[in-house]
Amino acid sequence: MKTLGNLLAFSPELWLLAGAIVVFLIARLRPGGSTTVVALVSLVAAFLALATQFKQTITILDGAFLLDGFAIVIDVVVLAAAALTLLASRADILPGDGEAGAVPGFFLLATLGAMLAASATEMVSLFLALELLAINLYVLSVLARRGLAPATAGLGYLVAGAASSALLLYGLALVFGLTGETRLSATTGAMAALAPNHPAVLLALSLILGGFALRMGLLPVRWWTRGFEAGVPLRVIMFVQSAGIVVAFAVFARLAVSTFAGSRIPFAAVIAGVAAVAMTGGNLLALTQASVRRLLVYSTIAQGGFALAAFTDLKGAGLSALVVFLVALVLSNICAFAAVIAYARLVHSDAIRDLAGMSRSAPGLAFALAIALVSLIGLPPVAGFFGKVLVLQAVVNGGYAWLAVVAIANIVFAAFGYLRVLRIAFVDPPVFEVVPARLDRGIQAAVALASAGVVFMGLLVGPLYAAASYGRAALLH
Amino acid sequence: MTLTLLAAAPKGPLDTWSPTLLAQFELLLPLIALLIILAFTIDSRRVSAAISIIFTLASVVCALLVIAIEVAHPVHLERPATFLQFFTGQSGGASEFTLQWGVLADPLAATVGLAVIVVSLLVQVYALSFMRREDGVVRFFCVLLFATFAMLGVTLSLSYFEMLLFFGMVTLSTYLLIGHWWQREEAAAAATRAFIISVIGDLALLAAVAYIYFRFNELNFQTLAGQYTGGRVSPNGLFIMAILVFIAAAAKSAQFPLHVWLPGSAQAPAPAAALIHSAGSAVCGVYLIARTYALFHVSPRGLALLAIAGGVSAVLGVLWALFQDNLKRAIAYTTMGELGLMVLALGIGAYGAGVFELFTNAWPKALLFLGAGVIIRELRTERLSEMGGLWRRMRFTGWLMLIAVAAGAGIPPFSTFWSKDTIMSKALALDSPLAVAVIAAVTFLGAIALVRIFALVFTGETARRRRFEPERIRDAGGRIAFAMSLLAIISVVAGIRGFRGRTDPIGFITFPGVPLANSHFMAAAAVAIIAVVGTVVGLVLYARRLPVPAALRPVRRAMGEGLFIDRAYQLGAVAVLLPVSRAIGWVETRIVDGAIDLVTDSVAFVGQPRGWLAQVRARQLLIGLFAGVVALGAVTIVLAGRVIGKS
Amino acid sequence: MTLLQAIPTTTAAPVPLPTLLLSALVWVPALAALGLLFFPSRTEVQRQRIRSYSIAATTLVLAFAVFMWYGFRDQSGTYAYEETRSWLPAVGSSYHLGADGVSMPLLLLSAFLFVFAVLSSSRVREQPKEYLFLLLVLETGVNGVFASLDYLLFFLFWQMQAVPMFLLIARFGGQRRLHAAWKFLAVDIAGSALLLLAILILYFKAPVRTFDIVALHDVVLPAAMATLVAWLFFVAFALKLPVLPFHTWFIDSLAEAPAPVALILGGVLVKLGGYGIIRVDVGEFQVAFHKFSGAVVVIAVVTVLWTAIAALAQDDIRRVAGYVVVSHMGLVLLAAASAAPVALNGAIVLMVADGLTAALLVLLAAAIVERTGTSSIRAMGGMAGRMGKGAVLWIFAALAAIGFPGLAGFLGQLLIVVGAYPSHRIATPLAMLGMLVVAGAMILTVQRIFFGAIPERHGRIRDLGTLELANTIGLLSLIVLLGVLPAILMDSINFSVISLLSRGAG
Amino acid sequence: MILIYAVVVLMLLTAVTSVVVRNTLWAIGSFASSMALLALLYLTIAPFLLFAAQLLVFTTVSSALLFGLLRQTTGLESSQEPFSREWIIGSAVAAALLALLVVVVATTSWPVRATENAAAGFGATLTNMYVVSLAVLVVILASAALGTGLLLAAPRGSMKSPAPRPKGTRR
Amino acid sequence: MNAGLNLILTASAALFAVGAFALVARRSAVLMLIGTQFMFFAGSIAFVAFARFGLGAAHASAGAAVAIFAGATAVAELAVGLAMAALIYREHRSLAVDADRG
Repeated sequence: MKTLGNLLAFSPELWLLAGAIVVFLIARLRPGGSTTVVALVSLVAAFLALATQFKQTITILDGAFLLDGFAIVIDVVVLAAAALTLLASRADILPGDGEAGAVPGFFLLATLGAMLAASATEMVSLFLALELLAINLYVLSVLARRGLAPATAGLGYLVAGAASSALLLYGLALVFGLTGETRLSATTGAMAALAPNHPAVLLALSLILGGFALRMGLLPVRWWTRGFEAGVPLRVIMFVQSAGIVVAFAVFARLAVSTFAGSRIPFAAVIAGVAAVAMTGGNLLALTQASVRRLLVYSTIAQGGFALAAFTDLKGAGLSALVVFLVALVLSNICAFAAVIAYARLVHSDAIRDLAGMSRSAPGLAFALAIALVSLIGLPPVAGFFGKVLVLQAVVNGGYAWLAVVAIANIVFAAFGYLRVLRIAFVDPPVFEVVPARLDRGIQAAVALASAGVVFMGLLVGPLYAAASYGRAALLH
Repeated sequence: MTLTLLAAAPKGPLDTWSPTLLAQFELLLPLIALLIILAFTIDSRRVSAAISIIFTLASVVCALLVIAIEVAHPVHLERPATFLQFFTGQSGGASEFTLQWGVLADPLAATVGLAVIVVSLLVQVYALSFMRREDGVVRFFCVLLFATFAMLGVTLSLSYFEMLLFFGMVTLSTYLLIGHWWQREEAAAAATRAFIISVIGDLALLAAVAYIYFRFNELNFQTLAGQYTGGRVSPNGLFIMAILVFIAAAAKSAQFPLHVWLPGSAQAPAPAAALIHSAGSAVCGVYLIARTYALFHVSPRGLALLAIAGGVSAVLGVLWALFQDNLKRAIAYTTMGELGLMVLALGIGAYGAGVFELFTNAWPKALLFLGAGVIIRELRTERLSEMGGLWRRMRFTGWLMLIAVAAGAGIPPFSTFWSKDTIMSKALALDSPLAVAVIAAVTFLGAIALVRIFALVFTGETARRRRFEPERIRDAGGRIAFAMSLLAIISVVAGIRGFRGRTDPIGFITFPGVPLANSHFMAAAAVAIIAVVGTVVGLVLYARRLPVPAALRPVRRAMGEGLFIDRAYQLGAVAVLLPVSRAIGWVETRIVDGAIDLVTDSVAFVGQPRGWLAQVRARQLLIGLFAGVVALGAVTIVLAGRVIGKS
Repeated sequence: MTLLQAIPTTTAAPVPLPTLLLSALVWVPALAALGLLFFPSRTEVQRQRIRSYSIAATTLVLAFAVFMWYGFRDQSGTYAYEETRSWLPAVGSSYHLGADGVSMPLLLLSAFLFVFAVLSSSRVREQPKEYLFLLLVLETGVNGVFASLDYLLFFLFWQMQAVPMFLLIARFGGQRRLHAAWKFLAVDIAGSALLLLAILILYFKAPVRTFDIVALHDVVLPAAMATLVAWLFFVAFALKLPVLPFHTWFIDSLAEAPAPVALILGGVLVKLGGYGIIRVDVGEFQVAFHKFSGAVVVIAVVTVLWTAIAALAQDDIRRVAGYVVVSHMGLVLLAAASAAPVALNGAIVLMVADGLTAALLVLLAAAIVERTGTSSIRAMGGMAGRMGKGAVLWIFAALAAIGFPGLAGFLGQLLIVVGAYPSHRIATPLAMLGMLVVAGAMILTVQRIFFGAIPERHGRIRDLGTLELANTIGLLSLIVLLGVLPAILMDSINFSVISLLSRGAG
Repeated sequence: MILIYAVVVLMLLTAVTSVVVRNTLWAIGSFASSMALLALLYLTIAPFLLFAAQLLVFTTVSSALLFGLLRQTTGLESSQEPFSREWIIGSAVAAALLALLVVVVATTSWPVRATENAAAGFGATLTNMYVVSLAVLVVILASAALGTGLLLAAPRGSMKSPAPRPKGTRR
Repeated sequence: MNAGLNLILTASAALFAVGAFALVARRSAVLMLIGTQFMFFAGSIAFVAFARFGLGAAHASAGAAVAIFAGATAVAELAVGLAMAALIYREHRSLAVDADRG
């Protein structure tokens, strides 16, 4: 009970919880109430509450949670992603969706889970926080859009997610068995004592990687990639592809730093192998897609491979690189998805070939999509470039030059595929007689903010890197 | 270097009237006229012609002053200016890279410059009324001024670099002059050919510049003249330099085998042709050799090269001239003969004589072309076989042409007699029978060729053709007559050297180490006899138009075609270069592009949408997930056991 | 950052030059492009406003460039207008700009050519906004490459020109524009990958973790590694140069791109390759580069001869121009291979001259093609009767391309030949053969296009319009100025070349 | 010890039955029984509270949920006949997983420490260290319940996915 | 080496595999969800076993806690999943995951 006072450190989460409750109440009592606004307000409140805790390190409940710099950085990213998602979400609501007033509430709960996961330093709390995030995502993916397809997709997502959680749980169990500790920070010593080729440790690593694969976006999940109005709504995908991925990597980073990096197993080598496979396979998958949404979802596999590659230099600058890369990835993904949502609003399709003439009918969106794709490729001068450069630096520092070469080859390879999309969007004659529809102001704001972030991150990369290395220092302390 | 020269310059009026200053004026005045015409875009032919003639006249005055001063004090003065100078901070070798230009004044430059500017002036006067009915008169005068400027630049240039600069300009001016009537395919083709040949020469000169600079770090003629003998370069190196310079000269002044542009130059309007052949690009090659004579002088093989090439060109030129049916082409081939003779003279060491030949030959050649212009304009044909009987109708022109022929053939006391005489005397002094024979043959055949032209044009009857009445032929008059008669007078007096002394051109233009060719009576007599005999033979042969015996027909045709050398070049270009070029194009489009396209297309192919990938279902996904975990675990465990277990 | 301060980059210039000018030179176009986004472009008036706006922007850049040029009297051969800001201290990359005699003329060239490009862009009717936006972004990329003294920054700007160029070609090009654009992109991306690889290898093999060119210069890599890096750099730049057999992308792009874009492509973009080779391979890896300069010379000579001969039978007027440009760049490569000061001076002069010449050729070719409706030389002839001014200008352009005395190219070729001969006795004459063939090809185009009888179908062809005349004559006057008074350029080039060489050797 | 053996074997047997039988009803039944056996296993090796929770909460709730679904969906035979392609693949994967896990888990000599009965502190732990986790658990369950409710509250018939006529018309 | 520990761990591994089999081989949503349950509980069994016999004895309660929490979340997921299954069943009478051929 002694550390209960620290529970105030959870004030941001509490704000989110309160916001969620309010949202649910409004949705129940006054249907049609603008719950999105409430959600946004609570997000802002959470951010302010978080801002009061900058530069602190608070240990809660003797080590169940640790609100350190890393957690704060990740929390900020998650909050931003959630806010942008909510901004963009209204444009994604179709007439047939009925009134889904409760949806923002689930978004808030998912964000809550994400933030908790970012600061969880103990197996149980970590697992639970991830589950909170996951369950709300399951609900969202079905609830946000009526229809058979979302339901089947959601069920598939749930089954796969449950399997992943089980894998994670079993892996954690093995770690627990080897160290007898559930606090991650406490496992380090015991792990370091184990043999470098201890099968159980390697198995645990494999299981945990398998458990995180889905959440890191390393799996070609189909139920996010179905036809435009049939599948899981884009805003959910957007959230999963931004906040969800960031959190997954953050949690894995905590685990890796305290558990595996400390041990003597060839952790970096395993990660490097997985990263190489992921980035190559992801690009191969992404290049062969016919719809932008699939392109983006599958390209995230490759991006996840890059992010994993940053783990090869865990003790070095890898984590800072990881954070910068993730921020760039989140911005780019959100920018791209928002642009796709907005454009789909106009032409009711997200097939790549239907982007033709985009630069004429919606130049702004085309520009946003262009810079997002360029950033996803990793070309200068936009955000993705810096993330990739830092990751490459980390990789080579970690002594995996071959991985760097693979990465560069992948960048080159990806460039062709993505510029194909750009060519269609900018060069090809239009397919649609696009009736210029007024776009929702929220999505306009989302697109503008995200694209501005992508463009100007080059300027902000210095401070961002400072923040990232602050988080890294906090994590490694 | 230049400082010492200037210090050596005699004091007195020269300080104020420095010949180099005048030479600068002489050089720049035509350019200024050109710029005025261009700047104010004057399109009135009269105004532009007036401007150009006035400025050229002023330039003539300068030239006369220069030569006067030089006659008074034959010194070598330079007025250099730095075109470009930077410092190449390499230790050793050149620590500074300097490109100089400027003007110099010495007897050689003064003499040739005078010839150039005067011929240019007269040609302009002639053209003013000759081109009256043409269009593009302003363009023509601009080009004439440009050509004059370029030619003067060549004569007054003091370093290889500047020579290269002005050689390029001469190339361009020749191109523009020949291509004046650009609507005619053959004129355009001839211009292109002349340009390409000249560019060959220019590039040879560029190579020479590179090589000489590499060896001597110096490009100034005068400075180099002292360094060739310094032993810094092996005889082979000197010979290479000589070859390069000679190629440059040959391309310009139509030495075999680079002569093919010369007959084409007959496509130019008559005044332009006159300028080109008498004081234009045709002679600047010879001038180059004369200017860089020190180089040849130290390399005997170089001199031999000159002699041989000159002799061959001379003989071929006059032979071709004999069988040429086109009036202007015939004259052009005689020019080739004369040019060969000059080179031969320089080759056998008759330095002053060669330059003197250049000087004396200029006038009759110009006169011949101008007359040919009048004749062709009146007869509206260039074919000698269609001419004849003009003596009655164009008496004045006939007389002038007669003078020109006599002067060109070397009949005493006309101009070229004296130069040929000195060349011959040098040959006799060397007593090399071959040289003597070649000179004699060239003089003889040249005389026959010139007389042939005269006879075919003026004697006999005028052939009647459709739409052409001989009655309407008018004799030359007005400015044309004026210019031509002036040229005739000069052709008469240009070579007079009855008195020895400073004004003797041979003694005037000397080269250190080359003894004066003291002409003895025998040479004079031989040349005179040969020339007269040639003239008579020519008259006898051609005045009565003997039909060529059938046996000689192929010979005639071959000679008329210039031994098909021109054809051979064209064939080479068309049959070798173009196919190669097409082959290259094929390789690029098929193979190189094919390869690149293969890459891009394959990437694009990989990038094509694949339906089945979208069909990954939950079950497959889970299978993949579990299988992946199993595989990862197994592989890592096994590998770790292998690798780390060992160590 | 501290590292960068530790390195003495600026040996104090005689006059403290105003910094931030270079940043302005680089970023003004991009800012202008962003501003462009807020212009409406519905009516023709608005489009005209957009055009004049971009003209103003580029002219401003040109004013900066000229001002810097006059201020540029630093003859110590070090970088002037240098500015260093902390950018990515973590990776040791800083925002480090600087101009020396090697880059300054090229900056000037690009500033001039972009003005001409925008001026001559009035032909682009549809979507001028997008078009000009891309063009301005392109200028930022190009100037940035010339100005950046930090490898990462260099790569960043190097990339910034790829995508706009791709879109410009693919969007506004001719018939086979997609093919050309893809080819451009393929080669460009391959080159960029090699460039990035080289930079990273250099970065990680160096004991100091910095991307700064000046700082990395003092680093001595193991010989093999240095050679590898130099090779990678060379190939990356040579692809852009372009050299055989990778020049076809350039030929196609030049033939397919709209005139102003082709102007930039042939005038500035390929010069990036030459600049990179001189700046990095010669300047930074001279010793390693010298190891394989033999191969480079072979490549250069083959390029010169091959492209020159290819130009002979080429029927597409724009392709002829392209081949001539490539041939000149081969000469530049030859000069770079013989790291002689005279030759390098010549290389830079030739690059500037060739930029202007290529621009002139491209503009005139575009004018001719636009009028005759065909780009096939065979279909032309006798055009001099219809467009006399065009004929005169084309003749001058051809002469400039030939390297005619009194025009810009002459001095460049002269210096290259004179400077390269001592180290390459056989290659240089061969290259001169190439020059000869180029001369033949150019003069043949003059004859084929303009001379001869006037065909009837060209009856209603107009001569060059005022705008075209203004552009071409402006370019021509620059060419003549450079040819007659090369000193204005050479003075400051040379010192930088010397210091470059001495640094490279040391 | 024997007891443990028996319980384990029985649990596995019932589990296997539950996943292989064709009749869903039987499957659920055997699932419930395996849950109960799991509770027994806990009873032998874990604090009592866990046994209780397992037996009372999890088993019953999950079975209840399953039965509820079954009631809604009028329990049906799965059309899937045994030893189909899916079965073979599945068993292969499962076997591989099993092999890996068993090999590793069974061959590893897990570190052991002298054990003392720590069951006393169990409740304290739950309320001290895991208080936040408890809260989170509550939130999880709440949101799951809420989600389930909202999902099932979806009006019937409106399931047809809405496809508004595209504004754009293909050229 | 502790016989009981390894026995129970082996059992949990087997349970895990059984669940995996259900997930991979069965098409019915109900059975797949049952499979996920098995996998979850396999994990918690392992936790409990470690807490009982292994090093975890120091935090014996932790193992149990994990078991409880994991079970609870498993049930929660089960609930949501069943709701989805019911939703799908309403649409077309099948409990198959990926029933649609989209």
